[in-house]
Amino acid sequence: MADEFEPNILGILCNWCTYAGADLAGTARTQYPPNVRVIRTMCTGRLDPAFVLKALSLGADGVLVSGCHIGDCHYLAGNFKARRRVALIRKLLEEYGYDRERLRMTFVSASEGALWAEVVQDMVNTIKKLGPNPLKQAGAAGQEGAIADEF
Amino acid sequence: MKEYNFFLGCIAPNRYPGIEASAVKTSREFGIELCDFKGASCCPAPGAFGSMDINAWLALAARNICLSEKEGKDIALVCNGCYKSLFETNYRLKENPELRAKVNSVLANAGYEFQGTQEVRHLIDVLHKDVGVEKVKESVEVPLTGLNVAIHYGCHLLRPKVERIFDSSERPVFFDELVEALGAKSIDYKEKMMCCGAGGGVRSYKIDLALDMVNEKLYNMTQAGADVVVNVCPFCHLQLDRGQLEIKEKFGDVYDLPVLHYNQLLGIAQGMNPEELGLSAHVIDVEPLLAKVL
Amino acid sequence: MDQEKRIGVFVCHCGTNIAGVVNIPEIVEYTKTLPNVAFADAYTYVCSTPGQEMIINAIKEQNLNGVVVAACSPRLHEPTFRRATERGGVNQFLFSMANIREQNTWVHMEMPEEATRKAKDLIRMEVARASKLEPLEAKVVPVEKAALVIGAGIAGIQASLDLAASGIKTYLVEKEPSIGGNMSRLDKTFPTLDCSQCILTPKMVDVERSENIELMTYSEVEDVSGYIGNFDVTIRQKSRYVYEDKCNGCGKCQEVCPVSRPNEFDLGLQPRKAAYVPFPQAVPLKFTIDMDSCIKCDLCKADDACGELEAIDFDKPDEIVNVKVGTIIVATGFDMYDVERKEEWGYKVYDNVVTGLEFERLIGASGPTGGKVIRPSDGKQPKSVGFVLCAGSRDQDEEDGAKPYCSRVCCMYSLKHAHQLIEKIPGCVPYLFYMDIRSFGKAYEEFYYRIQDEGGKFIRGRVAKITEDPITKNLIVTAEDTLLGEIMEMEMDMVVLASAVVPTESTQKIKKLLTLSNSPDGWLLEAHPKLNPMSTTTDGVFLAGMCQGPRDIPDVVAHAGAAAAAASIPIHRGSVTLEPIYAIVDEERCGGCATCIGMCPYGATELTHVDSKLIAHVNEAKCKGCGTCGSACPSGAIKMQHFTNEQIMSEIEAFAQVW
Amino acid sequence: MATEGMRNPKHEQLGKTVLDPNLIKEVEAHGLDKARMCYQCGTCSAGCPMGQRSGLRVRKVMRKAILGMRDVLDDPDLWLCTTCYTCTDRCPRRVVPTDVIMALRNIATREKKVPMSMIKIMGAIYKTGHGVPNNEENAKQRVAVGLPPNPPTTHSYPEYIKDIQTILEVTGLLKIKEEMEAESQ
Repeated sequence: MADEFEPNILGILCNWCTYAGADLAGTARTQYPPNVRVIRTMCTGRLDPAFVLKALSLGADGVLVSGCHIGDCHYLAGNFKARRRVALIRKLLEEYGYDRERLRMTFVSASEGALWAEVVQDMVNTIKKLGPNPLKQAGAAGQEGAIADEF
Repeated sequence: MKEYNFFLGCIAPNRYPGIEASAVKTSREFGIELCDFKGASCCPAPGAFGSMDINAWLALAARNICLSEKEGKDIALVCNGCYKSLFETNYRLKENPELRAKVNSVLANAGYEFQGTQEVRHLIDVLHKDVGVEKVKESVEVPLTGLNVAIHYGCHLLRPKVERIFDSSERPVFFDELVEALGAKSIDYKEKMMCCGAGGGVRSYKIDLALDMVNEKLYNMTQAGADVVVNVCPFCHLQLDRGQLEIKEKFGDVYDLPVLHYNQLLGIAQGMNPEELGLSAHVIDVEPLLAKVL
Repeated sequence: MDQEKRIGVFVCHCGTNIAGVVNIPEIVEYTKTLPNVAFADAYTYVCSTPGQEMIINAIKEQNLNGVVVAACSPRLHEPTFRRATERGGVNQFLFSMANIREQNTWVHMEMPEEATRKAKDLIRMEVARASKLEPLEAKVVPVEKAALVIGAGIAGIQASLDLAASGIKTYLVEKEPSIGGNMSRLDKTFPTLDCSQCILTPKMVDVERSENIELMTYSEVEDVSGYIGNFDVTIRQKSRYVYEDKCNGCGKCQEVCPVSRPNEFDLGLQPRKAAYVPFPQAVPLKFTIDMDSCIKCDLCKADDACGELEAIDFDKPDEIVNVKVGTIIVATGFDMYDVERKEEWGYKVYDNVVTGLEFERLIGASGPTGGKVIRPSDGKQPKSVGFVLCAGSRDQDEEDGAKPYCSRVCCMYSLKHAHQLIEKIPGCVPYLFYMDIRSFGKAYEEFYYRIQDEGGKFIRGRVAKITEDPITKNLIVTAEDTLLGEIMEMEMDMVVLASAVVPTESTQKIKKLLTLSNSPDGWLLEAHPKLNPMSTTTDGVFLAGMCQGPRDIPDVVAHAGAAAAAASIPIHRGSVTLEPIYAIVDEERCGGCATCIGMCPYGATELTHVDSKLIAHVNEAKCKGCGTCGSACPSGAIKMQHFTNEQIMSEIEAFAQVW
Repeated sequence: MATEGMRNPKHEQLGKTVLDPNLIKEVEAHGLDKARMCYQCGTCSAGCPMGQRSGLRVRKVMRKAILGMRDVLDDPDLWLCTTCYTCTDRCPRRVVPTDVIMALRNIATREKKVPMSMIKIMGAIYKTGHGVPNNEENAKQRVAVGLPPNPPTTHSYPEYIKDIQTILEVTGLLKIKEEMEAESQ
């Protein structure tokens, strides 16, 4: 089983809702797969398309962005903007030859620990189906500047 | 012209053909064609069969739906029991992929596969939603003014509410509206939403208790001054009609309350010839009622 | 970059919570190999005093200029470790935290290897982030010496009185014409049987008399902007069509008014005129004209009515009031569940089925029957009354809008109703149909004992259905006495449904304005259900009373007191330190394209002229640091303090280094 | 505590309540994921029309199913439920008591504890495809109302009956019928 593909997924979570929801899954000891590493931002509105492209260019198998439900954003409208950006990036990914499902945005509130565990499980299953990051297969991942990283 | 495969079940075609005949004729008035549903079988009886093996019940019900799927036609029926078997099976197999796979694996042995492409409609629902109370009123030739009707909704039509599409399972009104569209009066009576007692295989397992339930209903109806009982389920119809004879023999109570399926009542209101209503198959004589109305 | 980064990493055992799953020594050794890490160590409880001392000493001994702690969630102990870092002589914003407990060991308990590897990855990411952190100074902002309380039921009243007593100017806004809320509708209160009005009206009068409370009744909060210490609140004072300063509450307008309407205060059981006060002890005792019903016959303006006072003006417009406050308390109370949706009990179908609140009005002295409990159908006094407990509570039927939670007050007020019936109507027998009698409070169980002693009857079974005898209008209540296993069909003269309490509709609007969220049961979400039930995740906004969840009056008063105390702290301190997380525009790079303007819901960004060039500028005070503008800026000209692109990019690079 | 010698062997049975925690799992395997959540409020028993006139107490059936008292499968009252679903619509815990009774009946059927009246209905369907087949007298009635003597069901297209028989065999119901009919001879 050792060689079975274990995806490496980057999580970008908003501090007020999903990050708190993930903590709640912890206090409730809800078990879920260990494939996601989380970066905490104050709001999903902080999502910059470059973050996603950078992660995928360096070999990440998937990116999971998650924040408050629409209408609950601590900063009123950050998640609206993030939702639109994710839709845009997903179109962009297809032009780079990536399956759009490698990037996903979900909405998990501070009281939905169980939902967060389900979201992670579902994302891991999806990425396992898609297989490793195409760059990794072509051995091109990890090169500096694979995608222009200066602004 | 909307075509439906007309699912007959057992008791309508094989005990009260007047229900089948009146359904076909009255629906044609509204541009609904109830076509012959070739090869259909028992729905199978939800109470009896569901009690023995849920999977066999789902598979036999799904077999009937598959036949209609092959012809690409929706199914219309006139019985609450058949409605539970076919509507609920159709609903559950569409909603639950694992259940559908399990049932399809059973059906495969007989060469069928459930697709989930068709709808299952009770004729009373078609009349109320698609045809509408106004159109039904317009189709009346012989207004049934002065007729006190005790409606028996039946259980599987309304419950469990979670899967059903009607307004309420405690105080529904759609059937009352359809009866009053014919000029008759839908009377209120005690325990109106109560079961007729026949379901769940109890009529064949413990007839005395089944009759005791329908006895209470018949008593409540006559107390409220009913001239006729109207239902939308041939099995309730049989329990209410033949039941009165069995009650007289076993308990001595006599009601002589005529029993009509809604299609028959609609047929009378639309001026159908009484011979076409198969009233002679009824245990309780319906002639006195006709005299009152015609 | 400034001088060389020397980061100290402290890995916490957290007893067995972390150490019980991952290999701590292996992690510490790995951490030492990371770039910029000058020191790495582990300890059983880093958040303890000795743990913090370890950090402080390590900073001095190893001459550290950055700290990373790998332990629980930053939402829990980030403040603790920032202070320790500061006490060690390093700027507190050069600290970062790796969440290897809630988001690692606690959720991957059966996978020690993966959890260990994930802990290493998370630490590598935080060290990469720490390497790019810059020193920042916390923003200290003054706090307006005033508070806003939304809702003037007993919760809002108690909170306002406490705030005012501690010398804080308090704006109390109530949408009804009078304060008092649902408590003013009650007759007696359990378990002491105090008359509700007698213990409430003194507090209502205190509110009116308190010079620190500015009371705005028949008013609603329209908009809130700003942040803790500096909330700008817009309040709409709906027009009463009566000048409050001129009206002396004489009530003559009411006498002559020909129009009568069902009085909402009495749940429609008693009429009121178009010119009315909700109830006699209304505070303020000012009349209101219900313009939807008024027929403008001018009788109330005539000499024998308002006459020379000239308090009535049919064209008086609404008024908009703007106030500035430091903190806000939400006390919007509760409504009753629409128990009509449970058709099997026949509410509104059978005349003699009433709700618990309607029973309060019937038995209340100021109620429609002057306190005489009568059957709505024939006005007779009931000799047998059935009480249906858990009417819509502890019920999973979402289709009927029923509520899964226990409403906490119905058992006790049903016992109270039973007592009142026994006392007021000799020979009347109350039957309580219950599943569990929850008499949990002080003197509650003794009260239950007393009611049983006085003759209350208890049937352990939830009522399945109620039918009516059409002639006598008596009700047949059907339930199984599950202790006997027998089906009871009991004829009752009257039935009272102890219906569930539910959140009010108006709370949804307030929730949006204050960016609060709901807990799954629909009540407002508190900061922490056990340790901080009166605060919210929005700094400076607090909750008081039922709006946070069902509770009885003693708990409401305690909760409201706690909210007032919490809300007064920032005000008394006079200032509050805000995290210096806000946007700064790099004027060289900014092309003045104004993309960022559209991004900001707070209007914190604006275009300014800097020597003939159009440059975006961020108003530090208004900016909340969400970062939406930062990542939309096409030329990367906006730097998000403490969440800069470099910091996040370095975390991503560290994340991708699959070692 | 009775001392050792005092116990009469006849009383050996006392205190030997046998509970099978798997019974509720077997019930829930019939697509009823919340059957165990009953909190014994009695709404089902009270509203049950059959309960008014018999010993059927739906709440007691639920209690036995959840505690695992398998003797509920031998209780004749289990077969008195007319499946009117009144209890299901009113249950505050949404455990669908009617389907729990149906599931218990399914388990009883596999243990050959099903009333012969049910087996007879299955027999009719196996032979003709109908639980209530057509007969001479009814065929005349059909003609009188202008319908063909036989409905267009399996009565007119008997070739479909073999599919029904296959399904009954595959699901094991036929075997139960045959064994029970043999035992009852």
